[in-house]
Amino acid sequence: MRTDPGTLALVSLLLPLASFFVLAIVAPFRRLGRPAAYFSVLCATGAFAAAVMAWLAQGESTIPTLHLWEWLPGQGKSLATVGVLVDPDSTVMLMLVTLVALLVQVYSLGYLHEEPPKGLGRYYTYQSLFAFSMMGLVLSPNLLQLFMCWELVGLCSYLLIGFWYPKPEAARAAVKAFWTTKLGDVGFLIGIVLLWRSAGTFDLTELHAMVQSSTLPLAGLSIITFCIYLGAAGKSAQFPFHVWLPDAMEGPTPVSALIHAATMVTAGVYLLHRTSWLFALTPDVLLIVAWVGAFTALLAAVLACVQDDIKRVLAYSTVSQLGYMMAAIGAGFSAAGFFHLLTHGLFKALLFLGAGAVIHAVGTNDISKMGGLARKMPITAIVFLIGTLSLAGIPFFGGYLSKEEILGAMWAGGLPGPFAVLMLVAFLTAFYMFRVVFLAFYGPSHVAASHGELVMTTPPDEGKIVHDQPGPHSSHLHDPPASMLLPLLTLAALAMFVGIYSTLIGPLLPAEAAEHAAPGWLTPSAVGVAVVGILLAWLTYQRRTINPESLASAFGPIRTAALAKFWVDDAFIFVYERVLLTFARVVGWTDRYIVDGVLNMVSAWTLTAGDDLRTIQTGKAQDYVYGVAVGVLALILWMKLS
Amino acid sequence: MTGEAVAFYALSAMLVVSALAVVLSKNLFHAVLWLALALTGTAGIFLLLDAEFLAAVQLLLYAGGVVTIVVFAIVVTERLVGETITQTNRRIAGGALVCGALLWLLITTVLERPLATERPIMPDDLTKAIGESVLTRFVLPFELLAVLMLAALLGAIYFARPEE
Amino acid sequence: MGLQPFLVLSSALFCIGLFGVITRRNTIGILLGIELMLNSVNINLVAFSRFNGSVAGMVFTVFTISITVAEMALGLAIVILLFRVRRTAMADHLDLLKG
Amino acid sequence: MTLTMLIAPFVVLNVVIGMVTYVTLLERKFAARMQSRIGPYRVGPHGLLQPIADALKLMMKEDIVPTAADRSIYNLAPIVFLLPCMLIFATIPFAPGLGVADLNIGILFFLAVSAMEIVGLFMAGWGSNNKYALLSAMRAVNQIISYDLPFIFSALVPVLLAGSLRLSDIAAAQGGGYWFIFYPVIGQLAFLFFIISTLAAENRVPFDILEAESELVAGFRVEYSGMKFALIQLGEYAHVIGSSYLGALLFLGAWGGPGPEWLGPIWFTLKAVVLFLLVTWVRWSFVRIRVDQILALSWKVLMPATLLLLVATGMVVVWRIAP
Repeated sequence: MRTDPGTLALVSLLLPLASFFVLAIVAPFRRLGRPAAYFSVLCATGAFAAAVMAWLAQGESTIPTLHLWEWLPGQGKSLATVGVLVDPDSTVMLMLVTLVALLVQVYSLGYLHEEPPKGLGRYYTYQSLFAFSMMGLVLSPNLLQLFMCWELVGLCSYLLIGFWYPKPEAARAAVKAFWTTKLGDVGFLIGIVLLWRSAGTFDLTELHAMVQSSTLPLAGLSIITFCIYLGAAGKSAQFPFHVWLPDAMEGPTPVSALIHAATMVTAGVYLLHRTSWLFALTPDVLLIVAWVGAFTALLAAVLACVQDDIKRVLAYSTVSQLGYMMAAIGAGFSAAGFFHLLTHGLFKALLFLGAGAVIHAVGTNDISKMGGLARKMPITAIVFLIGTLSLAGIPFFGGYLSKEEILGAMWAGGLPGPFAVLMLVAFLTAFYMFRVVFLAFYGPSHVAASHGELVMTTPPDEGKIVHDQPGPHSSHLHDPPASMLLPLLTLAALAMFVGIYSTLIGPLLPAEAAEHAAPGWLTPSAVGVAVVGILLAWLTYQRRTINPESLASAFGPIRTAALAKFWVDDAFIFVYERVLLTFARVVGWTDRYIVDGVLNMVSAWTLTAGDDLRTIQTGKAQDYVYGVAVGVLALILWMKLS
Repeated sequence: MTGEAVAFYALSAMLVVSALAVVLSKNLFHAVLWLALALTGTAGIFLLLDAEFLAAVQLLLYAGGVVTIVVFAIVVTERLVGETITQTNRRIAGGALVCGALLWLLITTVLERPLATERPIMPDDLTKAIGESVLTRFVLPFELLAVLMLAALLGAIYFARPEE
Repeated sequence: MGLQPFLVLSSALFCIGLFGVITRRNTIGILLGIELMLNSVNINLVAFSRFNGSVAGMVFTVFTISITVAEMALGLAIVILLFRVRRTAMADHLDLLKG
Repeated sequence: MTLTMLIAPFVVLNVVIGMVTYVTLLERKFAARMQSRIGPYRVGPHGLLQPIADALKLMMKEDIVPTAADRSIYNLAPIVFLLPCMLIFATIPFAPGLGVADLNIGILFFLAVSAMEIVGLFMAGWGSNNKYALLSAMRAVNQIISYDLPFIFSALVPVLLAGSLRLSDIAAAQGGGYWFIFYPVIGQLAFLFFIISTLAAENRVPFDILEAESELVAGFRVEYSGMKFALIQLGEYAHVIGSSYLGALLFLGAWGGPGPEWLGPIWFTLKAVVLFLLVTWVRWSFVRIRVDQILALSWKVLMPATLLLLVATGMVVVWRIAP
């Protein structure tokens, strides 16, 4: 069918909005819980179908479709518009978003089955709002709408991280995520406004045209792009803003899969990809992007090696992969980063959902309290393994080609430093992921022994679920119900399909065709590095030929530092407590005693003067008229004499 | 002197005298009657200015309406007080000084300006012209006037309603 | 007859009305003074309108007259109300707005 | 200033005063017939000299001024009252081109001047310093204000139909026998409302509460005697006759009628007298109604009705012109 892709995208965009409004406004329906969830899932299905159709309708065409409505009328031309911009990139991204959103919503039906109806309704309301905001971000034709949706997804992230708000950690993590990303958003806003000042428009298409015709003033552009990059860094958890993402794992696991792995955190990458022609004008900023990306990737990978919490490992791996994408963009090959974004979205969602299934069954996040799960939960183990292999970049699996592309991009971009770092990260990635696999799914089981004490002493990591469930027991361990399994299998199949297709035939998307020629030794060495990592993990955690303790002591200082998260959080706390609070005290003192003092003095004078002057006010209208008459007289006299 | 000038000066004299009587008369009722005379004289001035319609409106609304309302007010308040309201002035010297100075300034200003002496030709039927511009160019103020009248009506009813 | 005599007449009426507003002790007397002032304004409007050859001034005179009637009705209602509440029509006694 | 401009008012004034005197006789005769009496019969043939005898009697009576009266106002009141009642005749054309001043705002002038009558009336009531007189004047003011609007609105219906405020234009628009009273529905309703509000504006029965003998003795003119009383009477009757002329002009085709053109004024006067007799008939047939009923009739019935009628007339006029 040859329907206009713009209309289809619009339908896709508005369905979750409709769902949100229905659930938000019709409170009794929302409080029913399950029916509300089914309604939301229905809308998400529709949105996904519309997104697929939009993608098909867009097809090979690279001509963007625009649907614009005037929002803020200005002089001559409208100041701001809202609408949708549909082109190959946004349709693919839209498809990813709607797909993961749909799968996560289906998955949550099983994952949150213990949730009371009221909470479930609230959860799906947030989910719908998030889907709408994310799609609005993806489709937005101008930076203003993009920023609004950007803030909306931030809000949804806050709401969903803090979904179990009675839990203090969750509430804290929500606030932390909100403030940390907000820090970057301020930069983003400044960047948009500065850009508007120099270019006079928010519209991406117009900006692109200006860049192509070289009419965009270059002066100060570096500051603008850097500011925009700040926003992207906040959202995409780049160093030093990465601290919020691991903490955000306090939210329900499906939320982590959707928001903090597949979609929202990649918004920064998406933004830079969208505006890559703008960044291309400022190579210095690109260099920063690349180095920060590579450094973030390394830092997060090291951190991931020492984590025992399965979700935190995944979170750090997300940060690390985001660093990959950013580095690719920094090297000037944003398409490679975008490609990795797509594949990563698939297999990272898969990993999170798989982890969620494990947590759901075992009742803890701690991998040292798992083990031997492969026999009890074979399907989960297989899909998790598929995800892990994808992440490690093994051929025939999802992340293989995209990772190669990024490494190739680094090389072709003439950045040997980051390239080396990323190679190291590839090794580390394979190592820490397989550490999780071997500890959790193979080896001796620690589940039965630990479960009683677990329930008694440790606070439940996943809120109500553990409370309400009878303590997980090894005999109860089994693969998750169909509603959770179906998304897992779908994602696994997709990851496999992408991997096989890209390994045998080449890039999936025509737009991602290799823009650079990678040297021949790249592929073998990258895969080799990953395999070495896997082997090391196997030897250490499966065969125990290498003692984990001795491995740890070999990297003693680094391990200590990593356990302390490299003191980044402490640095934030230090800045907050010492610098900000001290400054605030100084300002407070000045305000209280100097500013207020002057004001008090002035107000005291005013009061006295008012007391003295009020006797003039007789309250008699005639006296006032008399005064006015005298005033008019004086005025006329003055006019006559001057 | 033309007949028009004679009429004008006669009317002016009447107007000034009656206006002075309005502000100086000791008896409030007499002041109101003098005001009626002044308003009627103003209608005459309007006639001299070829504004027959305005003259008629002036008589109808002012001399009829305003005087009636004022008379009402006097009677109503007088009954409440139970004695004739005498009306005195205060601050006469100051008031006279200010008003006199203002008058002198105004008159000198008017006299030293070159002002029109010829009347331009206007449409034959001024009533029609007024009516047409009220419903075209000034239709918005006209509508607002209707709203104002309604508000004034409601306000007057509210204020003057019997005490509960 | 030019415009000047009309303006002089209206200035005189205006000042007399102002005098009344300033000096009268009785609230109704003040209202009468206001009437005089408005009346002089009307003369001004009509005179200017006639000597400028534009009908706008006359239209505004119609408006003024109507508004004056409304204002008068309201003003008298207030006077009557004041009378009921404060038992006086003397403007000197009405100083609730005193500072 | 031509001589005719001076002569015409003089002639009209005298004719009107003469007419008014004889109209009193007509009323007395008519009332007597309604009550199966003969009426004035002694002075002159069939009592035809009775009005003159009345006038002479009033002129010779002693002029009494109450001690407590506000003398200047008391003395001025009859004149102030009579003046507008006479002025209303200034704008009535008795035949094409035969009138004092055929103003282009004729009807408005008529309405404005007749509204000024209240001032004289109130002066009389106040100046007498008599409780009855003051009460009567208050009632009169009350009633006249209330009926001014229906009066104006109903008079505006012929104005709208004719498309002019000039009385001669309104009369001319009814040439050839198309009187506005024959205008379907609108004409009859407007005429009915006009008659009712005229009755009220003239303070005639059934709206004569201001001189209700049983309550207020003789109303606002209770203290007047002699010539001043005569002037007030003259004014009242002049007002009635003037209104009758206006009604005849607005609704009954003014001077239109069969016969040569010089018969026009006669026809006009005849129609006015018929209207006057209609009013007189009402006076001697109906009972007086209460104050609140009078006010309710005006504000609750006549006001909305005339307003609606005016709107309907406007629609008819627009519709008539549009196709």
